[in-house]
Amino acid sequence: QGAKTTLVVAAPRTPESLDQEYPPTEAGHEVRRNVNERLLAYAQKKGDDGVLYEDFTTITGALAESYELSPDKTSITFKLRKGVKSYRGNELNADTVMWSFERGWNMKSNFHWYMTQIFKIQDPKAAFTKIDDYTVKVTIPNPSPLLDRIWINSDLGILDATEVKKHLTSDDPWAGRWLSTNTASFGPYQITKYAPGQEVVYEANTNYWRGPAKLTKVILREMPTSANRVAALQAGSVDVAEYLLPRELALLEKMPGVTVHKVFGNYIHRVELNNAKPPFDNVKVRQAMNYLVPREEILKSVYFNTARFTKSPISEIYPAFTDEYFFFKNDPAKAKALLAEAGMPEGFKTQLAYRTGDQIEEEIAVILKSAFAKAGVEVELLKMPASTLVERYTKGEVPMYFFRDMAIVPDAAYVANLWLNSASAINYSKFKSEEVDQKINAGLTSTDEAQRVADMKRVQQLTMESAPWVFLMNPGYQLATRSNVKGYSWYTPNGNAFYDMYKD
Amino acid sequence: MAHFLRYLRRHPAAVVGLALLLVQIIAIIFAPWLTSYSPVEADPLSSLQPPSAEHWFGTDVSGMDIYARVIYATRINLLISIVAVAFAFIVGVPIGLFIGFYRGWLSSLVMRLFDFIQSFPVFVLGMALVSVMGQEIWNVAIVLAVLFIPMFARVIRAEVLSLRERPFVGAARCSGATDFSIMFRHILPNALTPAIVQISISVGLAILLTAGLSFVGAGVRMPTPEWGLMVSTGAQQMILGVWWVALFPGMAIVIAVLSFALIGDMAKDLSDPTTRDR
Amino acid sequence: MRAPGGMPLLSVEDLTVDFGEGTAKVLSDVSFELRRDEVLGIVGETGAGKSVLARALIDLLPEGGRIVGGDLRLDGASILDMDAAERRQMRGGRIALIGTNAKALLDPVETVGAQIARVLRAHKPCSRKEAWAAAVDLLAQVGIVNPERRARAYPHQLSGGMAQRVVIAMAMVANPEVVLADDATLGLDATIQVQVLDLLVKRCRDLGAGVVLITHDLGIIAHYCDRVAIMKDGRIVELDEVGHFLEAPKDGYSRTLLDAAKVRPTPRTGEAADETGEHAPCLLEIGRLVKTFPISGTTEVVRAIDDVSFSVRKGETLALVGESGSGKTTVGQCLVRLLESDSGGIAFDGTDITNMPAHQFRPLRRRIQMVFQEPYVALNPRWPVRALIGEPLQLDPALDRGARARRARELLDLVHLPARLADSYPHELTAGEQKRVGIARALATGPDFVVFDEPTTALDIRVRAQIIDLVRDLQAEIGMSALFITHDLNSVRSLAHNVAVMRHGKIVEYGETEAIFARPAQDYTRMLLAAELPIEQGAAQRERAETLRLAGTA
Amino acid sequence: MNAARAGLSRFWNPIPRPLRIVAARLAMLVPQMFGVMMVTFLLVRLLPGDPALLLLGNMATPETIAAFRERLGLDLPVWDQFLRYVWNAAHGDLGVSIFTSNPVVTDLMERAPATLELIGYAMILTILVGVTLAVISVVREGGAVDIGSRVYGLAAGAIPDFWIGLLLIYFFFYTLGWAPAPFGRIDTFVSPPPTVTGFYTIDSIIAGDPAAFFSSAGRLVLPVATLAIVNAGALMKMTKTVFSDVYRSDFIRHARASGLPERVIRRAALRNSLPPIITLVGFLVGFLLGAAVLVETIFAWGGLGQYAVQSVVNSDYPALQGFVLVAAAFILTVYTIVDILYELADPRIRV
Ligand SMILES: Nc1ncnc2c1ncn2[C@@H]1O[C@H](COP(=O)(O)OP(=O)(O)OP(=O)(O)O)[C@@H](O)[C@H]1O
Ligand SMILES: Nc1ncnc2c1ncn2[C@@H]1O[C@H](COP(=O)(O)OP(=O)(O)OP(=O)(O)O)[C@@H](O)[C@H]1O
Ligand SMILES: [Mg+2]
Ligand SMILES: [Mg+2]
Repeated sequence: QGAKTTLVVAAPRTPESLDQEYPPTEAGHEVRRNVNERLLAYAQKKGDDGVLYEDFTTITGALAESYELSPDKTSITFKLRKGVKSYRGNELNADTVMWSFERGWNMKSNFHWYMTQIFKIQDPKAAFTKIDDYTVKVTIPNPSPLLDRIWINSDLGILDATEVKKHLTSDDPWAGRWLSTNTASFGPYQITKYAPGQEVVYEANTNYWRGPAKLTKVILREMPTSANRVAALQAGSVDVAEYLLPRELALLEKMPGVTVHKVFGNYIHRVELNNAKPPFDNVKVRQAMNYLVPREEILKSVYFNTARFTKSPISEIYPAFTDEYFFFKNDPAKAKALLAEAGMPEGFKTQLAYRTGDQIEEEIAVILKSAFAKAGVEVELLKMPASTLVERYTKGEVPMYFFRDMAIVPDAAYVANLWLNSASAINYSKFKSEEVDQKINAGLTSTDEAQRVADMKRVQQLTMESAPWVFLMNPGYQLATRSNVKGYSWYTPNGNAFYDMYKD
Repeated sequence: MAHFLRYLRRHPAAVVGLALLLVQIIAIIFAPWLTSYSPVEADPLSSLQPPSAEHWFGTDVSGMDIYARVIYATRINLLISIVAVAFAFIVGVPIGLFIGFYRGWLSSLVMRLFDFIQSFPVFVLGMALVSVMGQEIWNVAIVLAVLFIPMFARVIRAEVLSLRERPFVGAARCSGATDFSIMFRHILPNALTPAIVQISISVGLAILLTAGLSFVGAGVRMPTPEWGLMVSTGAQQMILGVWWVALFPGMAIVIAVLSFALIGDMAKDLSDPTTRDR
Repeated sequence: MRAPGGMPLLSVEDLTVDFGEGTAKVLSDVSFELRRDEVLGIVGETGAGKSVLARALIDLLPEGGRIVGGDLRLDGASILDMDAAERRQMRGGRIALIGTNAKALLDPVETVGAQIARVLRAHKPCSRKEAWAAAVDLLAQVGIVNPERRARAYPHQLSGGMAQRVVIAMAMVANPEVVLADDATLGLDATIQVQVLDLLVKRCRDLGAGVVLITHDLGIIAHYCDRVAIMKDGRIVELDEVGHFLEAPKDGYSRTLLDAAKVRPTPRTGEAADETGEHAPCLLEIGRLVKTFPISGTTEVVRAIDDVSFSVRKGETLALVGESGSGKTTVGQCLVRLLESDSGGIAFDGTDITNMPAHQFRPLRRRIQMVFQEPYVALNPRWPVRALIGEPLQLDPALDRGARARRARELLDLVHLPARLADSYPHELTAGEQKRVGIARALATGPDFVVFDEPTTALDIRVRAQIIDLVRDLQAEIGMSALFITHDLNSVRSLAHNVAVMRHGKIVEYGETEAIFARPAQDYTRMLLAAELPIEQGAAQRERAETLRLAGTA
Repeated sequence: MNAARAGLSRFWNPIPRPLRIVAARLAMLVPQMFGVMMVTFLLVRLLPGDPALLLLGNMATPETIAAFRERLGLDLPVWDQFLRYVWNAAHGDLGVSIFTSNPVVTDLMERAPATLELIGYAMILTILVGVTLAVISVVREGGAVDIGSRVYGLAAGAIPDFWIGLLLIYFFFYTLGWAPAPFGRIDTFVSPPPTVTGFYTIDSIIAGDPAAFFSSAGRLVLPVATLAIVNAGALMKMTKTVFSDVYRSDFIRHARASGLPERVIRRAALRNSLPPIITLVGFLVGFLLGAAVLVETIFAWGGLGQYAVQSVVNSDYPALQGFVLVAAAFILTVYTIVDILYELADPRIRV
């Protein structure tokens, strides 16, 4: 019964919340991608590997049929598509969009962050205007090269305002509570069952503007242990297994009936160092650490060649990326020399923290511990719950910690701004370089593309030289499916877009 | 000594227990001589190798030699368990003795407190406590000790409650024994048998709990050689057919706990003059 | 009623039992016959094999025990040839066993009525209801008042005597042909013991069943049995009619046994008169002592000692007698301050010790000591004899370690214990030896006053006599005062100057030993005295023996 | 004082014994629960890790963090937080899980049946195996079962449940392929039966859905076996001690001497061993709940145990607090029931 139109997915965890204003997580991004339709999208192109990718050079309309940027890039006008209906049959119009903006602004979370931090909007009244029933305009104080791209982000979906408004209460004027466990938007799917920690059921939106999805039902089961997901896929109990370990993927690849899709995406996995405190305030020490990493071995034994060395702080698939400044080899002698220059020929004691339950980090940590020991750097491994880890590195209390992140906007300045700008809240490594800051700030407002690219190359060069992190791997994104599952596609937030998939 | 030898001749199980304990003691003392591998040295290129002449028990995901880790882990596991139990014994026994011997509001209060502690699922409480205090070896030991103190106190108290009504206590008092002497010289030796049995049960339980805590990631940290942690790293592989990573440390746990169970039985019999010649 | 003579009801031929290859024979070549309507007594010291014999008869030897020779015939048919089902039917159905300590023989979580009914239904096909009715009926017959209600009681709600009746009812319910009573009345009060035995023997006689009465008490033999078998070391050394045995035991061992039981030494009043005359100073004075115990779960209390006053002079021995539960032990324990009395006063040698703080009283303990009722439980099982005896010596600060060791050796000598026992633990001693250790402990500090709490109960006839001799000798040697608590009126006569009779916590009669024995003033005292079975055949029994002989069946 | 007691007992004593037992026990439950709440509260509050930071993650500004903390009540003094907690808990509100955004009560209720089904069957199997082995090995002392069970008894107490679970998975899933893949309570392609009891096996029978029944029963086999293998040994050993004491006691010997059939004797002996066995079984339930934490993790069971582990990993205060509280309440309830049964089973106990 409908086995061909039903997809069962084994996921490490169910989304924490269905609200797009909830802090971004991988599971959350997947929901947003499948449920919340946005105004704009990238055009799609098929890669050599048969995977559908986003074409970062071409932005097309989604809910907005078309859009118009002012030449100085200070305003964008969306022409909404007519006749677009939500899962519940409510039609899209300018009011819907305006209410979504209003909610986003007032929730003071993700939407608010983009608008204030990237666009520097101060006054929402002036920024968001309804031109007519199908036209909406956003005006920003300064020019921004990202003015169009941002609207592709999965946290900026347009909500089915008519439906959401039914669930407003006086103490919850923006339906924060209702939307954390329910969905209402114009995307290809709607979540009809949300049992956190157990399962999530997606059902196709028959009114979807691109036509209803081929998979009419997607069941996402939580299976925290990756080996269980492997076993389930192997046994044919699920069609798709997300976030498997490279070792398991290597095993599955050899198995009949299973296909492993591999993408070199935007993840960067590194060990961040606290650049503000000794010993890592010394660039020589930081470089020494980078010389001690046995990258080849980690690539082989942990990543099974599914990853690539991190050769730049910018994701390798993003425009302006360059690997020409990467010069670190596994060279303990050089590392020792650097440590000696830094006045620590005997090495030192330090700590490396990783998240509870993260198998890869634990494996790398064990390898690094041995590797660092070669230059007398004695590392104590600290495993801690994610919350503790975040708290401690936010306060600068851990000297070294694993950090795996991706920036979903494919723009080097945006990425660099997040991680390397000394003003950024998530520059947890406290890296500070006047020149880098200045180049990033210029890149965020300049509209001269060539200059931006040149600036970003310089930023990459400076970063590699000052080694604020221990550069490890770009792990890519992989998905294992039964072989009859086709149509795999990849988007910057990773996760899966079920709309593109089908079964034969 | 004569009792002991005679006892061993009649109870082969006790001999097995002692032999297993001896194996562990050898592992503790001679670990560096028993293997040339380091228990914490990762060798990423030889990860997950099946048992072979080179790696007797195979290697784990980080390429560490499982045999070396199993041997070295004896130190950690036994250390944690014995320290925890010793602490619990030293604290719990006098508490049990006092709350059994003197009955008053303080005794009732202490008992209620123990009731509380014991009405939590031991494992979950342990998990929570270790998370609170941080994953240090000593913290694991302290948490276990805290969990075990009520057990010892209770066992002793139950014995004391019945012993203090026994006529020999009255007889001792008539012979001029003081409260202290009655408690420690008359009652304690008689109450000790169950506490001694409890020691071995507790050491076993401590090994199991430490392993369980590490298994769910609430025990000692990587790459400390600890059996539960090792089983935990092997757990993932087991489903995929890699059996050796979890098998050997698990067997080590079984051997350790078993030896203490057997020795506990022996201690029980030997500590009681009415049974030691049986 | 009586079956015609000829084939014996039960015959035992050369029965030999041991506990596994190479172990000593516990029974060797035991032979006897039991006729219908006959009561056969078996006596012998502890470990003689009496219980093993009884268990062999119902084919229930303790684990490891096995019959290695001889035969058992019930009505001519060999028990050993029966199959399992027949044996089960035979047990309880044809041969019933009544054991010691009835309370322990009853299932604690089942009503007694149901337990009796259960036995009946195991042997006779009948409905649950009929069985219950039969059980209630039988309870009435064994003299239980209000049987319907009692049938619904659980064993713990019954007194020892009542429990014993229930066990008798259980034994009788299937109308067995042979009843084996193994020390069935041990531990019961003398008064109750007589009632129970009367009842048992009467029931059996009514039914014409044969009875084997195993006991330590020659009084019981004399009073109830037709014939008696004397056992020693697994053999029957003598088997004779009771009358003949009492007059002239043939075997040497039988004779010592009978002599020991008959010990009735001359009263002591005369010889001790000079020291204990009216003018001798009072050592201990008890005035209006009261001690209550709360009954748990209720607001009521037991008045274990209810306004008791008496005094003991220097050198005097006062016997405290009375039925079980009358408060004797409680009095003793109040004197040595193991129990705090509720009101009243205790003065020792002129000092009031009633409310003296424990640390002040402690030095006085050298002078007041107690010998405990149960020897084994009053000795710390983890201590060797040497340490046990040495413990009270620590009360004497003048003694150093060496002196204490010397004194401990002397004490062993004093109570006639071999020196090699010094390193033994209590469980390695016999009951008599344990008693001696207890006495040695009490005497260690050379006390002025000793409470002896039932020093002779639960002992063999011979051992009992030895202990009484020991106490007597010691008193003569050391000349202390004593409170002698006992059930055993025999020993009272041989030890005490004065007697106090206790009942329900009160002293109902007090006076010189001879006077009380000769002219008891109270009914209660008379009853106590009557319950003691003298070791001579009662008139009725003698008559019966005569008739039997005339009938030619003996 | 005495008068009060007398007055009390006038009302107390005429109440039928079973009711008295139940009432006395239930009255004790209230202060115990209060104590338990205090301990859970303090314990969990001491956990390190700031959930606000973790949750708001990369994009949080100090103001949003503050607002978030306020919403969770994390900024109040501890004492206030506790009073709020007790008040809310008394009204069935254990807070909202930070990670599932669901009320903790809802989360727990959803997961409880999974765990209860698991430990329920495990308990039944444990009792059956443990008591049967104990009885047989006492009745046929020295027989094959006796010797086998002695070895088992020693080994069982020494085997870590998580390890045995893994071995079972290796043999029955990986090597032999007999068992279903070790995750969840029911095959992903089989839809769970409509909830009546929450026990899939029972619900599927009620719904008349054989596919669901066999799927859920099949998945129960390994985890239940794991728990039973580990725990039956302990129960067996203790039952054996109790039962053999009773079986060799005087009244059983007397029953045999009275010619009662062995069947009746065994039943009487078992009935007499019942009070201590009941206590043991009660302890075992508590123990199983702890063991379930490990076994559920291995079998991805999706019950309370897994929820607990994840709440520790995620510093999910309300969830962890809720779990520990519910677990303690559950165990207290079990102990209470055990005490009641114990007192009912043994007429000697006065109440
Ligand atoms: N289960 C057993 N195993 C080995 N020996 C036993 C066992 N039961 C009894 N005996 C031995 O059999 C002998 C006779 O014991 P039995 O109990 O028949 O004595 P008794 O005459 O009944 O003594 P008492 O008067 O104390 O009841 C004793 O020496 C005892 O050691
Ligand atoms: N600790 C106690 N708690 C409650 N009641 C007690 C306690 N000790 C004794 N009694 C009660 O006090 C009464 C007297 O007991 P005591 O032991 O003094 O009798 P006894 O004359 O020594 O009896 P026996 O001859 O059986 O030794 C009994 O009714 C007994 O039940
Ligand atoms: Mg006997
Ligand atoms: Mg007494």
